[in-house]
Amino acid sequence: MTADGGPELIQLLTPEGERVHHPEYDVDLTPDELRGLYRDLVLVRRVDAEATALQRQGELGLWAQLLGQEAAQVGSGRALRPDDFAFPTYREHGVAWTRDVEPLQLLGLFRGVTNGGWDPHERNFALYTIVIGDQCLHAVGYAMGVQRDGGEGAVIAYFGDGATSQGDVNEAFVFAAVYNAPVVFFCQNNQWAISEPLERQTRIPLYKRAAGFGFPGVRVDGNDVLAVLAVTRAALAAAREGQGPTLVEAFTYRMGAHTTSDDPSRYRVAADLEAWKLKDPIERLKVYLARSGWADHDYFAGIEAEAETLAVALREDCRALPDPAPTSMFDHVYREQHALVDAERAEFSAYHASFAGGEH
Amino acid sequence: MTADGGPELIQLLTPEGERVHHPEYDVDLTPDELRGLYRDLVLVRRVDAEATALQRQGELGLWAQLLGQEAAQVGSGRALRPDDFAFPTYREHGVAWTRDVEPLQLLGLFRGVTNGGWDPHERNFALYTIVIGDQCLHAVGYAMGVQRDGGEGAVIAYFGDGATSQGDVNEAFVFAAVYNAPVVFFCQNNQWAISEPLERQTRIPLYKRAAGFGFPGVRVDGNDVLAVLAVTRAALAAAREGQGPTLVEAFTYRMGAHTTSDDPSRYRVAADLEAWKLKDPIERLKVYLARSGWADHDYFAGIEAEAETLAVALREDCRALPDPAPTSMFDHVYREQHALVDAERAEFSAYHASFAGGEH
Amino acid sequence: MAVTTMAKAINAGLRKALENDDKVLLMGEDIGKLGGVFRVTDGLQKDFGESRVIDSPLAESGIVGTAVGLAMRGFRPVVEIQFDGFVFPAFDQIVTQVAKHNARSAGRTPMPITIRIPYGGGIGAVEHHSESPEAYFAHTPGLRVMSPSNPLDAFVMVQQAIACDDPVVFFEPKRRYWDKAEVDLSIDLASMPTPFAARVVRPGSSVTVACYGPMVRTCLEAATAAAQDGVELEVIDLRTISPLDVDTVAASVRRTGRLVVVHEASVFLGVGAELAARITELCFYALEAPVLRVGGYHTPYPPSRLEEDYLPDLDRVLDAVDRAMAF
Amino acid sequence: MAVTTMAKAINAGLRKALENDDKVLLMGEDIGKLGGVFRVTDGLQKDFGESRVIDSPLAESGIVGTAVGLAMRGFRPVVEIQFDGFVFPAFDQIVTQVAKHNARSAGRTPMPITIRIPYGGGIGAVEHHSESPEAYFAHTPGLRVMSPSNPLDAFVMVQQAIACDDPVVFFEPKRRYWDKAEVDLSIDLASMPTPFAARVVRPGSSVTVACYGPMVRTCLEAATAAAQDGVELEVIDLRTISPLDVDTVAASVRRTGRLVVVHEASVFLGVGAELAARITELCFYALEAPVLRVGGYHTPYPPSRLEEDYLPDLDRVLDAVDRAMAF
Ligand SMILES: Cc1ncc(C[n+]2csc(CCOP(=O)(O)OP(=O)(O)O)c2C)c(N)n1
Ligand SMILES: Cc1ncc(C[n+]2csc(CCOP(=O)(O)OP(=O)(O)O)c2C)c(N)n1
Ligand SMILES: [Mg+2]
Ligand SMILES: [Mg+2]
Repeated sequence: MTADGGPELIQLLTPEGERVHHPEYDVDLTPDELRGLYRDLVLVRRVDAEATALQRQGELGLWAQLLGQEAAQVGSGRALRPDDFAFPTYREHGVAWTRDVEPLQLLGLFRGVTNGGWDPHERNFALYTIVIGDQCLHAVGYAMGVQRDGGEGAVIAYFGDGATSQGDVNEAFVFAAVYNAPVVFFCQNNQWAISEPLERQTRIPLYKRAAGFGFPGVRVDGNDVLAVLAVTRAALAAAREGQGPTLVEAFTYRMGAHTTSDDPSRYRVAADLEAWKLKDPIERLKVYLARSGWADHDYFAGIEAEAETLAVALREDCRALPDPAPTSMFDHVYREQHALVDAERAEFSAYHASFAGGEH
Repeated sequence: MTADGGPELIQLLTPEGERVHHPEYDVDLTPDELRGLYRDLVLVRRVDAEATALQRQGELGLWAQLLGQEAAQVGSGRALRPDDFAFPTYREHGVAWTRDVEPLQLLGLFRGVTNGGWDPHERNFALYTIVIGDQCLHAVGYAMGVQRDGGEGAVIAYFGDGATSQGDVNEAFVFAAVYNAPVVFFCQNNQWAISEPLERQTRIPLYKRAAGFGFPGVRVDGNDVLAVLAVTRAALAAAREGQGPTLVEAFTYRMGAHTTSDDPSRYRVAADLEAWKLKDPIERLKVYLARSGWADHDYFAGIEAEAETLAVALREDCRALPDPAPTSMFDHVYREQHALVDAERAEFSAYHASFAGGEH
Repeated sequence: MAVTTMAKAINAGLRKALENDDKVLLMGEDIGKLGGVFRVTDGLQKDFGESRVIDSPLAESGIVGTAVGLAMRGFRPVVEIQFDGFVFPAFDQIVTQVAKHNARSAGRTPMPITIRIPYGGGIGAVEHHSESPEAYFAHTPGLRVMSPSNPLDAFVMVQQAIACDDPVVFFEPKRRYWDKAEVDLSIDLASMPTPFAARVVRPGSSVTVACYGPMVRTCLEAATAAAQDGVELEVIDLRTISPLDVDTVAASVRRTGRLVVVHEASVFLGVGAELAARITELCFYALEAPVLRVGGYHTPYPPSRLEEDYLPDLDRVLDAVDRAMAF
Repeated sequence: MAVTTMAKAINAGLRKALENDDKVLLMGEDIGKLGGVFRVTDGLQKDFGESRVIDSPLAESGIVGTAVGLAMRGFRPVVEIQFDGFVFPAFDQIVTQVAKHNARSAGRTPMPITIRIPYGGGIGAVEHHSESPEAYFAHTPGLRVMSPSNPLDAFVMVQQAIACDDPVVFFEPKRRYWDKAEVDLSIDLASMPTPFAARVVRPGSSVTVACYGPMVRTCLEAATAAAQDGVELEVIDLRTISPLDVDTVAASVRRTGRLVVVHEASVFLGVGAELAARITELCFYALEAPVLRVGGYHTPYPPSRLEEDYLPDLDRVLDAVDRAMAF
């Protein structure tokens, strides 16, 4: 498989920051909107870097970095309308940003103070899903619900290249095709599933999987925020118009480790990373903005400063995140009365009270 | 989806018994071989009819008829070499026949005297698999084993149109493609999964699924034993030669009920059945043999007589099938000593001895 | 008041649920035109349409996984797993998502999903069609597990399961689908007892026998037989396995001093193990014999010609009763 | 004799198995170059090649399902499930095929498959990385379930599991991967005791404490603490959960009259339930208190900041011991 994504790769902004055109896809953005995307990319990368640092400092148990995937996430996230609904994996911090989920809310799960962190309905952004592939079926089911209650929105399911091997993801393709569900399958092909290269999951480009199920698949340059925006917008529009599912393969690269517990030096060569650095999603937009005269040094400096402020606040807020009350683990196991859980909660409280009472 | 299989349908013998030619696929069979196939088809259909009758008479708890799928099964089964290995569903009685599995051995499972019935290694024919799709992964694993121990054979996995929706079947496609395993995925698309028409499983022809995983898929007239033989031979040869998996969609029709407990009148119209009767797999070969002067009335009568003898013997042998010894249920749970099973077997025997002893 | 089979009673319960709440959806394999392989959904697609009574692709994980998404969108999916042995492809979605989502979301995304599973043996079926996997689900926090034993309970409990805001795995004793009883279809749900309480279905003073689903009838028959020998069995229909109503059982055991637990599932780590452990803890001084268990053996479900040897029956229940009395 | 961690001991055991039987294969996610997320397979692909140490696609059902086919072809697959919470997509293949195939084929197609699963909590991980699903597998006839508690047992038992002609679900207590002990890598397997027998790891007369895997160390620490108050705990490492060596536990309980069972898994229908039921039946007159159980609560595994509150620890074990003594 071609490392450069091959001729089928949809691109609107080259790695060199050159605006190119594509017969099928285009976006017409104002300088303001372009600066907005640039701001998103920079702030999201900064949040990611800060979270990584917080993990190193022991404030988080783990962090899954998005480094390198900012354009795939911001571009697709910004293509969403308010009433669209997104189903993320555990790495969609950039999409969360576009759904106005507070960066701090993303940290709770990784700090170990919650298994969730935000209200999915408030942001139309489901909780992170750690078990690979499960959320793709949830997205299709949600989309089937939209078909039934006359909703306007479309649904987008995020998953990785490794996830495409899971039965659930392929069943999601089957259900979406059969019911013509308004869902976009957004696969971030970052070339790796922890230590396994793409070749361990497929021998042909992933976007072609869709044809086998009877719906369109496209491969977009995942480091080109404009192309991702254009392609995802089109796919969402098609879903809303009753044309059913589309698979979008965002061809990108995991610049960092799989998570903060991972050590990529054991399984991949530095050269690849270097090659991909030249395709950095932020750099190319910066060059384009500068060349076009839509942003100058002061503007860029301003964004850097904003990012720094954001990071500082995040760091402090994270440190201030309180541990949950021990008895909270019993709180939402069931919504209705459950004798066993009630009894265990009571025992638990009595047992801990006994320490307070100095009995032990 | 076109009811006639569409232009992509590979055919060598028309429903009218006319021998036609195909640019890619052909078979060159002697009259003897052609008569052999005819005999297979007739005997297999007769065995199936007898088993259905035995169920009606209460000798079997259930029977899954193959009526209408004889050519798909005999054609693919006769394409196998001795050292090839086949993984069936619960309906592959015709394939079993080509692997020299005694018809009687097929009845045990449906009579409830065993959950298996034959030695998979003796016949290179795995046990029937009832849980939809599971066997496709077994086939791929077996093929991975062949790759590792330098075996010569290829592997064939049988499954239905409904099974293509199962995660396991799609995972089998992934593993087979990634490891380039010597396996043929043989899907008998008989248009129905119990009461659900093909449209509930896919919106495009099933053979196209393969392209999504990066290997070839072909659609063959499943009622044309010559075409099925030719196509399956080619796919098996490709597998043996290291070209990896192929998906063969045998386009056919379930002429009978799903099983003897099913009532198709609740969900499908008689007209379809009538239309498919005109494409009967046996009739077309009979016409071809007769027209070509390779078989006459006496020959056909001889086969009918042989079929009748086979059926009579099967009926008697079935009635004579003994129930297993009650304690046999403890025999093969584990191969090595297991305290709990030993204790339960002892209790069981003591308990039943107590009745013999008239204690109760 | 009409005499109906359990299968028809569940059908009527599903119909009421579909009528009373337009967020209720049915999904499964062959539940539409065919009405399910046991006809439990007979006529429902015709009356409520294909968008509410949905024939699904042949994929159990897909059925349950899409039900999770439908629940997130505000629906109340009732999914049918065609047979007990076919629930396992959906196991991940059930234990990882259905069971945990309410807790994970701190109550923001409830999972009011009902998973209907015809279960148990005794119908002479082929492999995978006679299993009793209830313990797997009862061991899973976040799920509720119910199993009715008679047509009236089936009619009421299936509606209660659907109305419950927690996910319920609803085990239907398939061998009892054809059992008949009077069922008042106009009954007011609110007037019915909670499904989470066990019920003493036959009072007795000698030995307590706890059971559920298909074994209730078997144990009642055993009680009738025992009565002839002057042994009075108190038969308790647990009705729900999670939560397990231990108090009702304990109250009985405090009087009888003896308990026998009966189910079709393998004894090892079956529901009887949990009941034995809890009752022994609650009634330690009242017990005159250890809690005895009657159930399936530690073997796969055998070929149907042997199922009568595998399944608990009247004699095996009485044998355990004798052993309990002999202590 | 070398001091090794449990992780390295298992690695050495796998290496020996690969050396001694060329039918042994390893398959799983990231077990190749990476050596697994816990480095348990470190260096094995380099030394035995990609065709024997196989990085698989990301699909657990695929991993186990292909292992079934490999076993049919005469191989002895050892598959790794990356974490406890990720075994469920493979549940159907495990309970429907791996567990039943030998019986279905009347012994003609053995399933000598080992399924390695790092399990349990205590490492501050995110959701799905700290679960204890052993009871699901122990309830399944046809499977054997083991869990070593120390480096030497891990080294020996993983080889015994692979050599076993029955399928074994091998639960590795991940929080103990870094525990160190002397392990004689040249030890002769034949000279080692069967893995299916429990072991008294500390003799005592007051209360019997049965445990396995990660809880053995916890219980031994509790025993040390109890000894200071003159309470002598007899700690039994069950080592294998199916089959369960009840005789060793019963022999102990006949002396102590009291039993506490400890595991991380939820108590409800956990292994403790089965042990309590059996021991009560075997030692009814010897028991001076009901069997008490210490384990996880009936909740999903909580966020890691709460795991110390969820997991059994020295104090909870001692509390149960006190309660048992108070009877
Ligand atoms: C069912 C399941 N199996 C294994 C894992 C462990 N795991 C976590 S992330 C990961 C790799 C995922 O790769 P990919 O889908 O490409 O997503 P990426 O991490 O690259 O974004 C694995 C194997 C899991 N979370 N769930
Ligand atoms: C996992 C699973 N789910 C459901 C069933 C029940 N069932 C048995 S056959 C069948 C339909 C299979 O259709 P198809 O794959 O087309 O094969 P066919 O019966 O038409 O040959 C179903 C749903 C099953 N056996 N296994
Ligand atoms: Mg990836
Ligand atoms: Mg079919």
